[in-house]
Amino acid sequence: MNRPVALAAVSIAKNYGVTPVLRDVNISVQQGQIHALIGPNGAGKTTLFRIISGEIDPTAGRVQLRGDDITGIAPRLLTKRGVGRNFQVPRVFNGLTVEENLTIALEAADRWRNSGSRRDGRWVGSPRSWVREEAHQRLETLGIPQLFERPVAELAHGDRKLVELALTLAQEPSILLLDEPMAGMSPDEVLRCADVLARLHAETDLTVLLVEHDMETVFRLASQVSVLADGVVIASGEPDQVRSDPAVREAYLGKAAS
Amino acid sequence: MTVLGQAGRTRSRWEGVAALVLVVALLLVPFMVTSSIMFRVGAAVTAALLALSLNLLFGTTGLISFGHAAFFALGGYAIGLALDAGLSWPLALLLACLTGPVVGGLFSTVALRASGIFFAILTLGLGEIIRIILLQWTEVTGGDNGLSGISAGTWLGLDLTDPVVYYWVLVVVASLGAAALRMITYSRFGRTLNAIREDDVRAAYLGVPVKRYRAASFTISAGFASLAGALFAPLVGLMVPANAGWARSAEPILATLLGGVNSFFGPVLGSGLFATLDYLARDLESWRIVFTGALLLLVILVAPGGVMGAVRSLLDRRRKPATESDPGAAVAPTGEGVSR
Amino acid sequence: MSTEAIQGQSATEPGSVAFALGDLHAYYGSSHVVKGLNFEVGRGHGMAILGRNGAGKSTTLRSGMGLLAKTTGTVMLNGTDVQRESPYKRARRGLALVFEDRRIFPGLTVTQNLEVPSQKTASKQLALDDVYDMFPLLAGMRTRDAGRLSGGEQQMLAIARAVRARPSVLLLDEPSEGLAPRIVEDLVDTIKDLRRQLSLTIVVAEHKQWFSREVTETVGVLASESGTMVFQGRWDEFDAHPEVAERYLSLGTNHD
Amino acid sequence: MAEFLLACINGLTSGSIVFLVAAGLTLVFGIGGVLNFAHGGVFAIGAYTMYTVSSQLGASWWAFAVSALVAIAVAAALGAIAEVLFVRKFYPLRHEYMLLGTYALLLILDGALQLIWGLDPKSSPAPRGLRDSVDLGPVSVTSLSLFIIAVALLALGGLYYWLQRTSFGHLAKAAAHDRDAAMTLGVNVPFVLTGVFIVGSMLAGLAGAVLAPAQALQPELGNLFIIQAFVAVVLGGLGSVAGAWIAAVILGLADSLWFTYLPDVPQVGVFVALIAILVLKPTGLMGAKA
Amino acid sequence: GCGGSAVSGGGGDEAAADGPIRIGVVGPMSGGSALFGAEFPIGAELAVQWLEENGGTDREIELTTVDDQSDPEVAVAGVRELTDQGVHIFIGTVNSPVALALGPVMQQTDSVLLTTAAHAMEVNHENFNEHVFRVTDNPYMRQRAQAQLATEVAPDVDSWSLVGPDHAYGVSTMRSFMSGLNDFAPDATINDPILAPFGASDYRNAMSSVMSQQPEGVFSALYANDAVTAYQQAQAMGLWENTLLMDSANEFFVARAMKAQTPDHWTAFHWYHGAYDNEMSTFIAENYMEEHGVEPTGFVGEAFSAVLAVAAAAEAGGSTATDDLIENLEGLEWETPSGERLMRAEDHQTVKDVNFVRLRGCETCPEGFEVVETRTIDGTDIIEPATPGEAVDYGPETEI
Ligand SMILES: Nc1ncnc2c1ncn2[C@@H]1O[C@H](COP(=O)(O)OP(=O)(O)OP(=O)(O)O)[C@@H](O)[C@H]1O
Ligand SMILES: Nc1ncnc2c1ncn2[C@@H]1O[C@H](COP(=O)(O)OP(=O)(O)OP(=O)(O)O)[C@@H](O)[C@H]1O
Ligand SMILES: [Mg+2]
Ligand SMILES: [Mg+2]
Repeated sequence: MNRPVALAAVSIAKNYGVTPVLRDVNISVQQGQIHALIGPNGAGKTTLFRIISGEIDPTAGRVQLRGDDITGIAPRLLTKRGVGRNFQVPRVFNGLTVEENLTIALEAADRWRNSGSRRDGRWVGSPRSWVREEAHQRLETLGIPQLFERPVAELAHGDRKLVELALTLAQEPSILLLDEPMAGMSPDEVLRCADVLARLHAETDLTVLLVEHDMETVFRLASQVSVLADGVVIASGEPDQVRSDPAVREAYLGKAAS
Repeated sequence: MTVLGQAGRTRSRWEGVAALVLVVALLLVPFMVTSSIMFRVGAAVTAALLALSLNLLFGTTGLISFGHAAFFALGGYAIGLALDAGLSWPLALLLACLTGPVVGGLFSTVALRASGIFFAILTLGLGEIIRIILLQWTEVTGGDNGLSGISAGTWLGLDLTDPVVYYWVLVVVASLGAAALRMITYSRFGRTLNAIREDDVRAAYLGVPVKRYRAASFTISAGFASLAGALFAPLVGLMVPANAGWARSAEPILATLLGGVNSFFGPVLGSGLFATLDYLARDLESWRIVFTGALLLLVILVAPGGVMGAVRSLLDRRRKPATESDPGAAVAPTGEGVSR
Repeated sequence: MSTEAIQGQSATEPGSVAFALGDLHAYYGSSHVVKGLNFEVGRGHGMAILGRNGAGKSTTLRSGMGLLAKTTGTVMLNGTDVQRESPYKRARRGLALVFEDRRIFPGLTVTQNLEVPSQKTASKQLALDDVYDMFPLLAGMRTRDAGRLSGGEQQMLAIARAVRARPSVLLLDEPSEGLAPRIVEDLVDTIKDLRRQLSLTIVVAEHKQWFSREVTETVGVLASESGTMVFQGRWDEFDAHPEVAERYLSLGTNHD
Repeated sequence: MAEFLLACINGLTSGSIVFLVAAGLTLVFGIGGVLNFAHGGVFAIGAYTMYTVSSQLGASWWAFAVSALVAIAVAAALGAIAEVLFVRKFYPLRHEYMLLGTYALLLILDGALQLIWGLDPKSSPAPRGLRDSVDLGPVSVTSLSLFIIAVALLALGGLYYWLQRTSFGHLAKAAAHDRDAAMTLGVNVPFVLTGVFIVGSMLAGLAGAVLAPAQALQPELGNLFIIQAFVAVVLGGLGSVAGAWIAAVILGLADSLWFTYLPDVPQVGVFVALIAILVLKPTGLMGAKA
Repeated sequence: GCGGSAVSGGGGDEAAADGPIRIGVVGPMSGGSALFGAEFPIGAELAVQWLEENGGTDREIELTTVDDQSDPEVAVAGVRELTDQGVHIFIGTVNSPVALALGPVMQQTDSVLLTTAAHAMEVNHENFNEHVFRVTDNPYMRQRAQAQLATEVAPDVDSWSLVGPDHAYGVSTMRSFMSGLNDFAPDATINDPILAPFGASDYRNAMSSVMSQQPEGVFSALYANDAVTAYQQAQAMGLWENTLLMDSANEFFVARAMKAQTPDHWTAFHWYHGAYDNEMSTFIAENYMEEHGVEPTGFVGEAFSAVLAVAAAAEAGGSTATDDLIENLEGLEWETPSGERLMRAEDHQTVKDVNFVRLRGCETCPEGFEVVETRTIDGTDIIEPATPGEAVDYGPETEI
């Protein structure tokens, strides 16, 4: 199966000051693929992730979205092109409730979701009822409907991560960039999240670039795995192939691989 | 660590009722009190409108402006000059209300390059520049003597030079302004501003054009500030450069904090309290500021989330059962066994 | 208590309790989260706290450290009730906490972060070099601004910072979060070493059960429904009661 | 040339004075996170104390030194009282409430100042050596200016050393940035923050003492400087002492040069410089991202 | 409403002919300007006492003080509070904006204001208002008099530097002095006026600029704290060592601050008791010194004179109804501590003497400074023509 490339990082290099963090990194994610990016701490995964999502500029190299150059693109334009992302440390609208968080995301998305046809967002007054219903339903999918009216600042760590995921998914992105989405979730939640991703992937042909240290999840979800170590890609391929690569075991996996 | 006043602002029904009662009470003021009190109330209403306009930035968008009085002053000077040039009151008012958005729009292109305290300092600088221009462009502004003799004249048979008539007009226009601000705050636009306040990066990754929204909020806020100034000028009859100074810019911030940032009417309450404090302390001479300072301290220590915050937590406490809020109270065992 | 929590046999000998919570209640404002918690951990022992998201694991650890404004009950640290003491005093008595969200100090370098732990602690601090030996990755970035570290590096720094003061009781909140599998394995070894060398007592809230099993002997299960511990005992006892995990951790419910 | 030099020295002098006020603020605001309006009040009381004591003691150098010490001590005491009784209670509140709280303290301090010293302007005697001018090539500069510049540099150096080279500086940053995390590491956060506040107040006292002979003392003295100092702290980049000095000097020079070369234009030099700095460096001269 | 109504009546009611004469004393009683403002109630009370002791009026005079906090808004509120209570005569005001803001209020409430210190030339020119009188000198007459004084006391000074705050008051004051120099010392060189920032903390640049002009005489329109700071900073530069300083308005305020450091200078007084040997002057000075331990400033004299003007006008017309009062104040000639004054009917500007005092620091004097010399210049010949409603004409070559 060889599908078109949805997202590609081409010859990316990044220096902080004089220290190189990424050196000539090439990664391409095919349409509909769940592509995992793994590697030791400090390998440069988040750095690459931030470059792809336009948060920081690379020292050299380009980022391409379906063939278009999107290097350093403004966040909101990236979002409009159907790319959604989370943050390694979850970023949610802390002072607001879960419902308000989702309302904002849904109303923001309302403007271009569903191939540009405007849904009926209401400009004045409280949000329309579909917003509330959809928000509720989305939380239900993630298994946290009971948090609907809670202020997010008061949520437990794992729940905040789920809320952030809900925000990102509210955009109905076609490409999803996820940096350690499962970290800090209970095994139960990890499973549920993985299920949600797997289902979305199956139903909507979602493309995912996933940075994750939880190998169980990685190997269960991903169809392609790239390993970054010390700023270079040391291995890339099917999960089983990567898992058995001695270099990867040495640099990253340790005993967990067996 | 306690984080106070973090809950999102939701519209509550009593707010609308309270607002209506307040407006009616304000309209009845001339029948109940002397003209000097009426004058003070009128001035407090403009201060409240200024604070409300600032709170669209401060409370809703999360930007503190230390130069907001500049727009207030611009509105005041503009209406003064326009009336002087022979324009009728509504036209002059309209023109004055435009000064805020025009200058504010320009401001925002510069000021929004920074955020947080840096934004605040930029607005301080821009505000001071306006003050200095008002001070030194004597031919137009009257310099330090101020622009004097501002009077709204008559319009459609309405004698706006009559203090009572003008007061009514002022209350009506300010209330409409406040209503418009409230509508904006609780609109989709306002919700988006809330998101920007909480986390601008997150908002941008949800597709929100953050800069544009911030600029819009700044411009709108400046517009209402100049409306407040335009209502104020004919009330006092004089605008002075000090009206644009940083000390004046601090007033709506302090009033908002006193009343409560997280409530739409916090700024109104705060402005009212400040006006009352000023009135009570008017004859205390040097003790005045000590008195004001001590009372403010008291409020902060007693009601750390602003007066509105205190009111709200009082209401909350009444709603919740006592055992829930009192850690000392005996706790009913709610635990469930493993096996049922 | 009317709960019928399953009580495993105590893994500690009386008299050598290093850390114990007695009828602990913790609140956020008016919401009552932990409702009468009791457990004790013997000197040099390890205990794991399990529970779903939001069960109150972090709350328990934070209130043990004294970080919640409203807590009642007793917190015994090496035989002294420290419930009324402020967190820094507890720290000086040998209690340490690794936050789940790391809370390193950006704006200070890695070394400066490691120098924050108070000199006034009960025991003599570890030398900086010893700490760097434990976390070799950090040794390479001593002068880097801690805010610029990668997620995993920050996590290591947070742990390193906590052990620097050579605590007698270490509370770990999701210590493996964000660490690469190999580093997690190293961390297991490090913790084991520390326990052996310093006869360190640990309480760890960790979603990776295998990790907890490696570094602790006993386990407690928190249930958010009751706000109490619904199970306490050794790991083998835990394994003997699969219904506990079934009901309170709901492991496997959605699985395949 | 002489005109230019003179303008520069005058700018440097006024920048140095602003820095002296700002030094305490960088500590308390830039590092401690307390937006402390009351700083201006403490500074003013320091200056008035200097006036009172030095007019009793006369115009000798030792009298100057003793009065300065008294001013600093009074400022320290005020800072300690304010922190322990009030400011401490503001920490857990929303950040902005510091504004209201310290503003209330400022009102009380200003009021106290007016009630104690009255409203008429005062002028504090300078020691004999500081009353004349020194010839520096083409220009003659007052020795008072040179003294002020020197004290500012000393304060800069001292503070820089204290913050960068001693652990207290790091503890202060840590405690202010994350109280809870610092506490769990055994840092006596309340003590450290009180210490920071007291040292900040002592710097305000020092500024008052040095400024007193150069300036009419008036009830609004604090207000006259606090905003400029505050601006310097922010422009310098929060928490950067060197940044605050550079910013203060740039503002001083901007004002001075604008006045000298653009006398017929409204005097907005300071603000133009302020805007230029922030437009070019939106997080301040030396600041890390806030 | 029945109690109080927001609509206030004018001053033409029953109480106008008998009962007490009620006067509101408006001025800054707090903040920096209270230095001047707080002198008003003292002067006014002394006037009441004087009238009682000397049978000046058969009606009682009641005084109420209003603290305007130097803020027009506060002033309007405070004054309206008194008009609500039936007070329709006001004296005082230091800050020009306050005086200008009160003009329309006086009209609206049918009241009268006698300003005792507001300097703005607008008061009797552009903003002329029937209900406002100025009982004191204005910058035009005062500074022209000062120019005349300069030619008298220092005829050989023939190059001048002018420094003043960069705003309307500073400019009008400097232009008046220039106008005076043009008339009295036509050959003197007048350097480019230096506009100093106003309310600033630093005058080194302004004073350096003055020094670089190497003048023989300096005219300064700086006032209060600004003047103290500027003179102090200039002193360190050595500016005062051989230049003549003409200070426009600071009376004792600079000298009291600078004490032994006070530069030798001439300053203008609204009224200086030492310049007059009359009963009123002595009465004020003695009472004031007894109470306060220092010499009174001119502001005391002006408030005193204002109350006397009200009393005299009330006496003349037999009523304090606003219309009568205005009518009787216009053209009023009345006796004051500084001799007889005339209230010009056309523009409500008083014609009076201007007092000048030469002060200098003195180590051994109890107050740290001494009064060296006193001069008085008759205002009649130097005052501007009355042109109510129009701007004052400073004459040629006075542009700034
Ligand atoms: N602004 C910066 N300045 C200097 N070094 C930096 C900066 N940001 C990141 N680094 C360094 O770059 C390296 C890569 O960081 P990155 O966050 O990309 O790692 P990562 O692969 O995501 O690691 P982890 O799995 O721990 O999150 C790290 O060593 C980090 O310390
Ligand atoms: N600051 C807070 N204010 C109010 N409620 C809070 C706050 N922090 C946590 N809570 C609530 O307390 C409960 C317990 O939270 P806690 O963080 O202890 O859970 P946890 O077991 O550590 O979860 P996780 O595994 O996700 O970290 C949750 O319901 C949470 O919503
Ligand atoms: Mg990372
Ligand atoms: Mg937790």
